[in-house]
Amino acid sequence: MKHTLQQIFRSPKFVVGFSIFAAIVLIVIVYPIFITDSPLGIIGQGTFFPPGIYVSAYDSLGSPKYTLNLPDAAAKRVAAKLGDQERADIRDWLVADGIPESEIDINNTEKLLEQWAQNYDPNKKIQGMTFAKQRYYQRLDTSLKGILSTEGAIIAQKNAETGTLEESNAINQADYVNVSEVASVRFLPFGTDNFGRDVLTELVAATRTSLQIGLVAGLVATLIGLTLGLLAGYVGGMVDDIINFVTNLFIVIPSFVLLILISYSVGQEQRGPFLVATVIGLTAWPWTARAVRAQVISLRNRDHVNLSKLSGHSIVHIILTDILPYIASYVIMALILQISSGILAEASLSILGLGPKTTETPTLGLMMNWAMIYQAHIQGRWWAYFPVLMTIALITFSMNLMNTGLDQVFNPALRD
Amino acid sequence: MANTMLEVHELTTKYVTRFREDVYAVDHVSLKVEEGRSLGIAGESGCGKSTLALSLMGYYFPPLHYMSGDIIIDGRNISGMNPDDVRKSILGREIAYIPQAAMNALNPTQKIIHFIEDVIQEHDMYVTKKDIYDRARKLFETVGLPAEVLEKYPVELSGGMKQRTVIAVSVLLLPKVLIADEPSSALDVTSQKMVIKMLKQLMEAGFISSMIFITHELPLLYNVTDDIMVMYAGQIVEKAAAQEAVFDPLHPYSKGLMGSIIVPEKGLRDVKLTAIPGVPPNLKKPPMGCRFAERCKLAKPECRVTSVPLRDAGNGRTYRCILSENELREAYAREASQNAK
Amino acid sequence: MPSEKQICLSTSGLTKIYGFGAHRTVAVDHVDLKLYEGEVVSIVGESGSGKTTLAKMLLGLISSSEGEVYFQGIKRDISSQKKKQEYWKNIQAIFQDPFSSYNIFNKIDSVLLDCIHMRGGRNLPHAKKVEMMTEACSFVNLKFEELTNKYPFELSGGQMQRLMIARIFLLKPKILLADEPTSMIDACSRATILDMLMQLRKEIGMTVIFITHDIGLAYYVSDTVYIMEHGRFVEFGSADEVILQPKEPYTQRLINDVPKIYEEWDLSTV
Amino acid sequence: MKRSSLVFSLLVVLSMLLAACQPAATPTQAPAEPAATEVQATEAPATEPAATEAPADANALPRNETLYFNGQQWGAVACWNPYSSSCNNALGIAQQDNARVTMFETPYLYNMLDGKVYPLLADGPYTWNDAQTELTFKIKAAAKWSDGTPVTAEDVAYTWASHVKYNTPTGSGNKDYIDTIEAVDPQTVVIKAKLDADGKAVNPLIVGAYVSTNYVIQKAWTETLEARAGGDAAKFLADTAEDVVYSGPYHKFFADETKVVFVRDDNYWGQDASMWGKLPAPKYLAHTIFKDNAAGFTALKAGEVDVSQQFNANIQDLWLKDNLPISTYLPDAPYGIGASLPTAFFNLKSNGLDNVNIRKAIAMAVDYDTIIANAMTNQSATFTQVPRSLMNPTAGEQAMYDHDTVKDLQWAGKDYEGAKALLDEAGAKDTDGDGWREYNGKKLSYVATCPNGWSDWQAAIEVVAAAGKEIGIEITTNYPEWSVYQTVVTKSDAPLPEGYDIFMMWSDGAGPTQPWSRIRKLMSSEFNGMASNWNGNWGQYANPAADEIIKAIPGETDPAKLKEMYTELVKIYLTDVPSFTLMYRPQSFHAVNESVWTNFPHDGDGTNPPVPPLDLTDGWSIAGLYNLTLVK
Amino acid sequence: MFRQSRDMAVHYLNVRCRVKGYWKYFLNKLGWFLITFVFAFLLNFILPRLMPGDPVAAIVSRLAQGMSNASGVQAIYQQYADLFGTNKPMLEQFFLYMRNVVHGDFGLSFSQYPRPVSEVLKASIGWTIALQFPAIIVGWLIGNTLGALAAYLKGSFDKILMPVSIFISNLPQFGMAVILLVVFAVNLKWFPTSGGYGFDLLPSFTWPFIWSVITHYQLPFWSIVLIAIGGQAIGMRSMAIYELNADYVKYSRFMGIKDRKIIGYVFRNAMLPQITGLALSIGTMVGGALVAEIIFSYPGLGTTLLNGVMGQDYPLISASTLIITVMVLTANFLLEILYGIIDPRIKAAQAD
Repeated sequence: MKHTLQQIFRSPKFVVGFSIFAAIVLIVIVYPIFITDSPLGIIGQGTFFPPGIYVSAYDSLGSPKYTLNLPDAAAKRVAAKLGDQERADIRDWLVADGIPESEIDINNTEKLLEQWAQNYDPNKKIQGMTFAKQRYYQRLDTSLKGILSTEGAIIAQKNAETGTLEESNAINQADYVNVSEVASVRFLPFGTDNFGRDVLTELVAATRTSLQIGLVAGLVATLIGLTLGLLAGYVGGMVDDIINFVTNLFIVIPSFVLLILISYSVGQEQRGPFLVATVIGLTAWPWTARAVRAQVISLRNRDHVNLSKLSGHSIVHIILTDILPYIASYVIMALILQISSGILAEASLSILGLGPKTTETPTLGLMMNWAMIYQAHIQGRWWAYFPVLMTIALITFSMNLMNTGLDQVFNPALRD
Repeated sequence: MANTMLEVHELTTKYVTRFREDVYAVDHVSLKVEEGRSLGIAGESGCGKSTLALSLMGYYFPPLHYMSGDIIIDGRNISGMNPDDVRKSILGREIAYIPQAAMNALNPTQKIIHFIEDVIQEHDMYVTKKDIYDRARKLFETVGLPAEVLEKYPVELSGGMKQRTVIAVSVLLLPKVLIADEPSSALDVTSQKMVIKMLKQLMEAGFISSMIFITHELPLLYNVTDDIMVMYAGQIVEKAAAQEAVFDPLHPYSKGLMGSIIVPEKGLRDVKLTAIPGVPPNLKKPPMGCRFAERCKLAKPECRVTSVPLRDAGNGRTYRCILSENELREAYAREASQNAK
Repeated sequence: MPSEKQICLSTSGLTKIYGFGAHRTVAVDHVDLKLYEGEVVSIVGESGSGKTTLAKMLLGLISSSEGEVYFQGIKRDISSQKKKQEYWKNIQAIFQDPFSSYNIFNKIDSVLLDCIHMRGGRNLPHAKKVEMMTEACSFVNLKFEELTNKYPFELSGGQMQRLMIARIFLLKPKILLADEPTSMIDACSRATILDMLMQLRKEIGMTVIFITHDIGLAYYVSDTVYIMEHGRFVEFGSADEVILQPKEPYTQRLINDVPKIYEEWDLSTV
Repeated sequence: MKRSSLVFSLLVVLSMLLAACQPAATPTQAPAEPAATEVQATEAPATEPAATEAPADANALPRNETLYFNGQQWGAVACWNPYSSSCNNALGIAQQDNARVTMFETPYLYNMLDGKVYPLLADGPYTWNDAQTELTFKIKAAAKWSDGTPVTAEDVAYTWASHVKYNTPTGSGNKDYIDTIEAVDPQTVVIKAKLDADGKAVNPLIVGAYVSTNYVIQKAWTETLEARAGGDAAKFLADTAEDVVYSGPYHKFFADETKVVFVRDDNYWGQDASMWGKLPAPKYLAHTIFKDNAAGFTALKAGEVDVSQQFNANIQDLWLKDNLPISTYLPDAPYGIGASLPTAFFNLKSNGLDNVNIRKAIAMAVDYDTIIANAMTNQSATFTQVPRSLMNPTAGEQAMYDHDTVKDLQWAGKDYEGAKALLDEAGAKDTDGDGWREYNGKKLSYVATCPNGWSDWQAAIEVVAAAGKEIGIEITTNYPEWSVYQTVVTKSDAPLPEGYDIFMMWSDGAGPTQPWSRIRKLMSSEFNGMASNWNGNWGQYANPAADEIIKAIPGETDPAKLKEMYTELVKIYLTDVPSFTLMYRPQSFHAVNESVWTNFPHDGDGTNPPVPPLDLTDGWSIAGLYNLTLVK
Repeated sequence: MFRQSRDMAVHYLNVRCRVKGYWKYFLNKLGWFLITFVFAFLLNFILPRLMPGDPVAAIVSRLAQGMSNASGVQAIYQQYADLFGTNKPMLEQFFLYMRNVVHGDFGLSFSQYPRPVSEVLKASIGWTIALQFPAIIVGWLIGNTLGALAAYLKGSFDKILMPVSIFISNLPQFGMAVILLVVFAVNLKWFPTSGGYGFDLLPSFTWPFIWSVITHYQLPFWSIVLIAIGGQAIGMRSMAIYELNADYVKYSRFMGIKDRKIIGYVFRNAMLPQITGLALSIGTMVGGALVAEIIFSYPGLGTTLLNGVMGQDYPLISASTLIITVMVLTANFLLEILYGIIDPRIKAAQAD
């Protein structure tokens, strides 16, 4: 046993796979200890906040202010709103308005803005200009207001009694706050999703659920497959013929079709993660059954089994001690494959909206499904779906890698 | 004196296990086979017989590695040659090989004739398919194989037939040396006999100039080859003419080996079979002295520390023991008389 | 001479058919066999002759399609696990491949312990068990202390097969079925195994059935030889009779085709 | 040597891969090339010269002659039969409040922006007799069928007769209100309303709506169809009607699993000065069949869609981030005109939900701003902008009730303290200290539900559930499949089962009978007891006072009186809280891409009457098709 | 052992012709094919009908929106329940179904009423076949080539390429589709994002249209291919390593045959069992490919089936799952037949 383990851990493939998998499991276990937020808690009003550090704007008003005279601050401020594109657009509008192009210098910010302020009329219709463009200029006009101002901003609060605004604070352009001194800061490494939930927290919880689903699906499939495979292989005869027939039948009929039909038949309200896992397991057993059966048949006539019989051991004893240990490595490999394909199956089902119901915990597939429904992939909100995809891929990849490693250890023909 | 077809000088090869351990399975082996003669190699499993057979081909691929020594075929030293040249000009043409379990030696999805085409075209690119077919049919008819076999797939042939086909294919290019590694051990006795008969015919008809035959079945070896070489733990321990090797072995190991022969012949039931206790040494760490010393009844303390060279006993006979011929014979006689009591 | 002895094991019309329809094969075809107590019998056949199937039927490891097995003149009943266990106290086996005869996951002593337990020694004190095992091991020239806590793959083939004999030593069955016990063993160790078997037989008065393809071996060890071809016995009789003066053409061919060393091996007769 | 040859073969494989990618690396430029081969007119009506039908390239739709839609047609067209409502022919057939008039036409067009109807096939406004029992209108003399024959009053009458005869949805839906439709002369139609015991029309409002919601179908063709069906109603409705005669400006050009294309009828009668005076701008109307919103959204982004009627999350990104020439009706959130009120219904028989205070507490605690921001990505007015009532956010409806009267009853949401106070008042307190309140000794625990896959609703329901937690009421969510959900919810002849304590359904949008019809469906008890209730009031609320007002409104013509009645209904609704609106939803989503076409309707576009943002196909919005111009 | 039960199946069918070799193999496979078909047929009928909810109500819901009168809705409900026969006993429905299917009539679609199911399927099946089978075959070919190369070249090729292809094939199918979509269609704009052909084209046999079909084909195609590669490569690598250790390789080498030629033998021999592997995994692959179709809005059975499921369209679900199953079974059958023809071992195994 120890020897085998040593051998296994000498296989680089297994070690890499195991490390990835262990890291994922570790994160899943450790993360909730530190971040105790509910994974389904809606914290954002709005969808898909990009990843980053969120500093409470309100709290930052009250935080100690530091004056930093950074030379390029003003330039940056202007550049953020008045880039090359905007300058060219302004020129276009001005030209369309009848100002000779020669009089426009798009690099002279002050002059350009002055010309703009003087000439721009939001209600003026320019021939051939689309409505979208008109609105663009209106927005541009608004955003450019006060862009060159050197004054600070005044914060006023409403007097509850008189209803008048009273200055409570003023901010200069050179005022800065230190993020660590702002009372409320939240780091969202993967931003938020369409529900305004913290993607990372959700992802960790989803990974856990998906791993559980995979585990249950894998165990169900392996248990059924193992039982049937053992029965078919060891008992043989008619039992074998029947089991084998059913196994082959289920191998040929596309399991995904079955999965869709069964999942739908079950109905969403019944579809807890556990049930979905069981259904996946119920459609995935034939491969294991087949592998086990083949192994058992080759073992059944081995002399050590015969000898065990001659030593008066019962069938149960023989299966447990003379058959199972021999196929254990295959069964473990099959289990690993079943777990990873269970995770994939859940994800695929969820994409179709046939996955587990959302109410209590997220799953990787559901996260993916929601991101797709809210078009995260098309709108470039990579943080809502890409980490999910990568997690799925890493889990299945690590498991397959472990499996390949194991295969090389247990299957001498594959040793290089 | 006849031409020397194969001469091997101090050949040492090793194979590397999965755990990167070196196993010296052929350790400074020298041998010589003359034209028209056959040499048998005997020994227990794990003694290096098969590795020797592979090593003699002069073409190495992992896990087998060439270490030192020379292989000279008909005067041509092939051990320094570029492997690709060996493959092109030596393999199949100068030296041919019949593998252990020849049943599986043919590509299952290829018709025999197509394999023959591949083999011949590898050495002669310009020969036409028709010529190849004619040549193969002629050969097959000569060795008593039906020509239909050529158009068949290996799976359609019986085990004995397959084996004989492999032999026929191996001698297609009239090799100077044929190395047969247990070619008949997986066959029933009748097929085995046919295979042996065929090999003998091939030798007689000159299809092959010389042969090395490897088996653990001593009675078979006795009937097939002119000389017998006994291998133990990667080394040659004795070489003698077949008659002498079987009935008058010198080396204690050979003696034990020959004493364990069982044949269904009169008198067998009265013979007491000899047994050699113990197991061969681990070749990853071979003992420094005589490799047989651990199991030898006649071993002396110095056997375990000094390596023993091969000794010449005349008539081309050699053995590897510190005891002289006479000492050995005496010891055997003593033992026999003890048993008789 | 054998007729004076008691019949130990016999069969009538024992048959085994595998498969059905187009795949129907008759492995053993109405075999009648009589074994006398204390006798050494060889069943000789080439591969595919049905000898191993016959052996398994005799052992009760597979059921027969037709025919009966009689043990000590009484029809054998192995319908339940318990009855099987009873039967197996009387008949035991040594198999061809020592490497596959062991459960590689169990330590070696478990094989011997099983035997003690089977002979009703489950409740013996540990020391007693060790003593019995040590005795069995020393019978086959093995040191029990060196074997404890070892796994089968740490032994050589010869050692493993010897341990199998030690097992028989502990079990002391009436009949031992040895299915090619030496074919995977090197020639030098073969003698040891055979010697031990014969000695054991003498000691506990077993009947020994050798299943072998090696006609020489059969001749060497047995009193009676059965020649088997295509599931049937083609010839049987005392070893000298069958081997030295075979009557049936099949037997003659078989003996003729085996390489000899004392007589000439006639290559022309193929 | 051998190694290099293997490396070579690897390179071959790789280059194969690359080669396979390469051809596609150049984008499709196919349509630009005028590769005129064979003319493949799928359908060329016999009466018209085929030449006008053939596009320059039979295989391609010239981009600058085609207007592309998305979001209406989901799946292949099943038939062209205007009597059937299951043709899945979204671009062609939709008899609804804002009837789709691309292929078939209604006598009048409803304009949701000003609430008025404008004549289409009809000539001038319709008139009621004094008793409000007979509605009369004339058919335009210029109105013609596609086969060239004039549209007559007889066609209108026969259409109604067929609807009744074959029990079509239109027939069975209106026969309780319309008695007969008669052709007085070839131009004049009289609709006689069904009368109640008092001799008054049962519902003049619905009778009036008929003329703008239902098509006129040619009598001659209907007779052909009848002959084909042999009087069998099922056959009559299942007929694919490829030969149908229509009066509208467009008809079938091509349809398969991937798209539907309509082509303009250049002989369309509407180019007569008495109607539009010209033909609509696009020669083709095409609707690619997308599998989901994401695909439709991508196409809109890529300029493959001109008019998008689907929910596009975060639509503003298209112009703010991607700088695309895409715009919506309004420049800023909510981007469109809300018309319907997706509503959460209470199961009024659940423990605690029979208490109005608990209902109201839940409704007050819900964070509507989050629903609107997250579920609708701000494409709904907030309840601060448009305070809750029974009216949709259009100006017309908003003016129909007295805002000040109900001001104190309207809540904006997320009012946890107020909700808690109400709960305490109702006697729902946490007595066992588990954090959840009890009422009548039982924990307040509800299931909030909506159909699975209806993503914006699901998102909204999640927020509702979150509100429960804030006020000590356990609310879990559940999303049954639609097939199950609808069976349960529409069964109004029995109490709702467990798991349906708070559930979402739709409400009516904008139309000629609104807001009356919407209010009726939200509050009227007339639907209670129906085994299959597809109308509304699924929470089975009953209030005789409300019922009475609802019944009275259709017959009322005095605007002041009406306002009073509507205000009263709003008051009852906000007091009793039988259900609560979660957001506003537009009648149609309306986003346009101006990369090819421009001059789409938008807020303040100067059209008079204003063209509503209804995809340029529904009701008065079809006028927009005549205003389109190509981008220069 | 797989064969054994197929044999049984054949015997139950009383196919006892005394045929030799290949014919026997063929009949075995055919018998197995037919029996599987019967079971699949049964499952296809039963499973969709176990779904909860009332399909007729769903149709009525579409019709009844905007209807303000109560009795009207009731009447329509009854009308459609009668039409679809959902109120008949299950057994009667089954026999009716069976009779119709024999005549090639799958009934009317519930969700796309009044379209017949056969018409709905006719429109989508071609797309699926044209997409999936070439993709699966190409994936198989590339995967096998890579696997064999990995087995032969070992070293860095094996150590880098294999993990990469394993990683790729461990992406979920939809994940691969999404990534390709985002990278090549949305960002790089090399390929169109959705549909089977250009949004501005109509089907015809002209170059622009065919070209458009080809460009639209690429992403869905490669999303299936890339996923298929990894699994096949792993399988092939194992098979090839196994074959490389076979006796005939050693013998061929010693007969002086070039390594390249030997690799040819090994490829061929390792490839043959992979054909059975392909046959068996087609079922799994098709499932994943259906999801890929959905992501790319590619016309085909994937979306048809999904719409059927969502619309509770029994006839459509039954028919499309039946068609998928039949397609998979047929592909299976054809592959096995092909296998029997090109692998001489089969003939020999059957002849004894």
